[in-house]
Amino acid sequence: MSQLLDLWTVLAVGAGVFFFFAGTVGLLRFPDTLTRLHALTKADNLGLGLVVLGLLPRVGSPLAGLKLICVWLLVLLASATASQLIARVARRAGPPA
Amino acid sequence: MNALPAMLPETTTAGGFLLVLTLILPFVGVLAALTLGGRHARRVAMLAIPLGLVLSLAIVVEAVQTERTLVYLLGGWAPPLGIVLRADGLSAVMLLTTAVILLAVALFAHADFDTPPGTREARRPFMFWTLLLAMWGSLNAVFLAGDLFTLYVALELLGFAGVPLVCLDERAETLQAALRYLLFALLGSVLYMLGAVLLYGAYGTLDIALLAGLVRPEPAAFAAAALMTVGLLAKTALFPLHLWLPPAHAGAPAAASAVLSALAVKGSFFLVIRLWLDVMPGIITPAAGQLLAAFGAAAILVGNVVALRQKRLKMLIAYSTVAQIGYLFLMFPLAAGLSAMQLPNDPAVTGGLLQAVSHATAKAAMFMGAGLIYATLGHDRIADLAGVGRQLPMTLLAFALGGSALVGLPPAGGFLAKWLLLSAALTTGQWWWVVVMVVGGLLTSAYVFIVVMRALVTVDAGNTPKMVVPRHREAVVLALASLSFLLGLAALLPVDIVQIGRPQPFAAGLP
Amino acid sequence: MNLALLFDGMLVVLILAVAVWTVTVRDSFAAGIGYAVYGLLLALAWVRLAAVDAALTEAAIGGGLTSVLMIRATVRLRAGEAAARAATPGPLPRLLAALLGGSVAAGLALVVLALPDPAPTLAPQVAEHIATTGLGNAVTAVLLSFRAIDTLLEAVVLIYALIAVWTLTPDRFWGGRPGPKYETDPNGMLAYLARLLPPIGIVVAVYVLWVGADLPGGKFQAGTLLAAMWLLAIMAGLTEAPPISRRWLRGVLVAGTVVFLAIGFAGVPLAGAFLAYPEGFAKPLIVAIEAASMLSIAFTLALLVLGPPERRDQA
Amino acid sequence: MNVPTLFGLCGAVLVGLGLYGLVVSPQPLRKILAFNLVGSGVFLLFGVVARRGAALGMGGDPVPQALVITGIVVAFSATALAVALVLRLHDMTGAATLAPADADEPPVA
Repeated sequence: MSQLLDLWTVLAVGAGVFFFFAGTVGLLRFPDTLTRLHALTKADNLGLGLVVLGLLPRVGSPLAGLKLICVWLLVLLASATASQLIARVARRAGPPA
Repeated sequence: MNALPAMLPETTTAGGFLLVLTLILPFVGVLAALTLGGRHARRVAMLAIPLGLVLSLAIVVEAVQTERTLVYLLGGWAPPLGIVLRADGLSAVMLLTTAVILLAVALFAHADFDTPPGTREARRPFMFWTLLLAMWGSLNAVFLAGDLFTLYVALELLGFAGVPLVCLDERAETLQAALRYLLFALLGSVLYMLGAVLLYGAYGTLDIALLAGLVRPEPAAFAAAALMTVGLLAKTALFPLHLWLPPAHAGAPAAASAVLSALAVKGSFFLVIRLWLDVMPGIITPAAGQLLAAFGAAAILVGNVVALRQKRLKMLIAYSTVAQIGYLFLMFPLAAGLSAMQLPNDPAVTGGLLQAVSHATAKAAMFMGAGLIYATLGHDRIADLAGVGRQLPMTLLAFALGGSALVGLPPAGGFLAKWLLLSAALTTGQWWWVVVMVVGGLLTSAYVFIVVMRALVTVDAGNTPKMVVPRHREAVVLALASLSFLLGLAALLPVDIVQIGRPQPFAAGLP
Repeated sequence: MNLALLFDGMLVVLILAVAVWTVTVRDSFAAGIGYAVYGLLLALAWVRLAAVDAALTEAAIGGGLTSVLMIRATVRLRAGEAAARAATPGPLPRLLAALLGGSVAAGLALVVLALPDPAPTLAPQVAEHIATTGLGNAVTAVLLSFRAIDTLLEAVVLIYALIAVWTLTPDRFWGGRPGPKYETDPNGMLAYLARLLPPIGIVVAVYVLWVGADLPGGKFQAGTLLAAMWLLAIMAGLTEAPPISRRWLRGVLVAGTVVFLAIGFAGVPLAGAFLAYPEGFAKPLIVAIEAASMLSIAFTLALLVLGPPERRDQA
Repeated sequence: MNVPTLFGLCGAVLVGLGLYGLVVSPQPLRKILAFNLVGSGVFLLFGVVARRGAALGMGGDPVPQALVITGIVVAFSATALAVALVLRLHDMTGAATLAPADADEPPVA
């Protein structure tokens, strides 16, 4: 059982890290603000979510697990808002000449 | 493992609670002024400052009677875990000086910083009185704290109180001066803090008395001494780190300039004394003392020469501060020299501190005098001072007395200070400092003379004053200047207050 | 162990790289962003140094509030940016500055390498006396019992800084409201966030304050959180910064220090010294001080970020 | 090389880097940022001192850890004041440097 949980952690965190990596590459390589945002929000939220899911079986108490999930939700909320604000500014400024 | 020296743990002494009251009173004043607001700020200040004067007098009396350092263990915790407040002779003298000067400044500024009728709260008066209390609180913390980190916080307080005093008047140049002052102050305190960090890393305590017994000549201690000294010099405006001072001090309102020039720079200077004489006397080499005094000598010469070339009275007085700060640093090689000769270093230490007190009183009087001249004439151009002697006789007399105190004519405090320093220089064979002091004195007398002569010229034409200054404001300035002029009589006192609680001469010094 | 060292090595390289970028990048706005990243990385370093309290403070204040302050300022200074860049010193001053910085860094590195082993520490003394405070968090015990005067003076520092900032108010705006009036879409995303987040933030802040007695946390971290929530509501246009002349505001600003002083002086007759706590009552008194200070700290920090009043108080 | 020493060296470099920035940046805002770098380097060194003093189950000497918290708050206050000054100066003169008065004088430090 514990080996199964270990395997789950390795897989989930590994996948999360992959999404982080992909998001970072996207941030650096994509041509304009909107596509970069796309890379960031999609990949980061998924990445963080997978990391949290992977760590969940390893926490000591249900409270600690709840805290982890709260962290994920708060980050989702904050990054959604921030990207929306950035996107609005980018749209108002128009596409780069 | 934690090799603290085998000394008896300190305990709270009789009168120790006075230190707590002296430390907290100004802060309570700041809080009260902020909460009550408006014209209450001035009332709070006028109430708290005399009370503080009484407290500091009580501390001096207690120290003289018991002939030992007053100590208070905060929270009942002894160092190294806890923090103590200590008041030795040096602290007691500085506390008293601060209270006296603040009282004079408060009386002088009473009319200037009045909330206009019909307003509940006006920025300038409200902030002036609050900041005056704030400055006082930070100085008291500097003089009383026995812990290097508490002193760091106190230094920051000093900067936060001083910077806004500089730009009380909304002008671009005062804001610029304030910004530069702040940057220097921040750089100074961060370097000081870095030194304290290294000392804790090496010795595991921040308490001054414990460190004194632990510090050994090794890299951490040398680095700490260098960093802390440079940081404090930037805050004290010792040449060549002095450039922020003249515009900052000259641009402030007269009462604020008086506080800044007389007291604010003395806070960091006081810490240099603490550091060099109390925390790490064993590792300060004679060459370091000579170097510090060389900067002091350069400050004396450059400051005085530049002062001579100023066209505005307030700038002249501000540059004179640069020079007078230089004198303060002559005490270090002399004290080290005396210690090296197995002689008590009292003359140098007392001389240095007396110079600080003498300059504080004289300079506060001179800045306030310049403020009255500005108010009367509507300008402070030195070339156009004619007629001031007739309009403001007491102020001019005060200026002359303060000037003679700076020059060092007997019986001024400056005379006694320079006498002690000169004799220490001759005893230790360091004649070059004698030359510096004599040349500096000549230059100082030149610009004091020029100002007084210009002001004594009478004009027949109808030179109507912009504003008639009430006599009592002149009287305050004259009283402070006279105090400075008569300070030399301190030599007649039965005890040398400064020496109370100082380590025995032979324990310190070189091996 | 080696894996840990590898991780730490990468972290150090990253921190230094971001720091270099922050100093050298041409655009000040970018430097502000860089500093935010730097603050967060530094918070990681604090975790690696087993100083979680410091990590929380660094993340909240260094990474959070300082960056907000900086980024807001760079936006306002945009206009003068090009002119300022032209004043960049030439190669020789830069070389001298590099020599200065380099030699200080080298000297410090030598001192770090020469620090005594075993290191002197006060941890045993703290462990010996912490029982008298009833606290589980040694850092809180140091801040509020052994070295309470530092914490008291620090509260005064915050008040001094706010007084200093307010001194910069233009005379015509004295008593007015700090910061610009934020107009945002009341149905927009930011307003939505500003309605949703503060209740959560307040709960978290109270939690951080409460556990601070025994676990990492305390009034600074909690106060910063509250300040952030308030700033969010202000910047989303949901509420306005209060006029600085308000009595209640002044009262809240000094409340923490007043409570601290009152309990400190009560210690003189009850516990034998200023800032001492009567036996058995240390923990509740400390929590009381922390709770009052949290509010004062929150308001002071937020007002420090907002700066001096910039407009009259229209009722 | 152990972990505290590594971060200690990092702190030393940060102090040096910050001092460099303090001297060469013409904009006061960048000087303030550099000052914050110096400050955080100093605090990091203090954290290293704390970590080295770990004993009796404590991950570090709590005294320096507590002082760092105080220090961070003090540094923030200083930054807030400095930024307010810069902005006020800018509003009044439109200047974004200390240059006019600096022209004939050496820079800070």
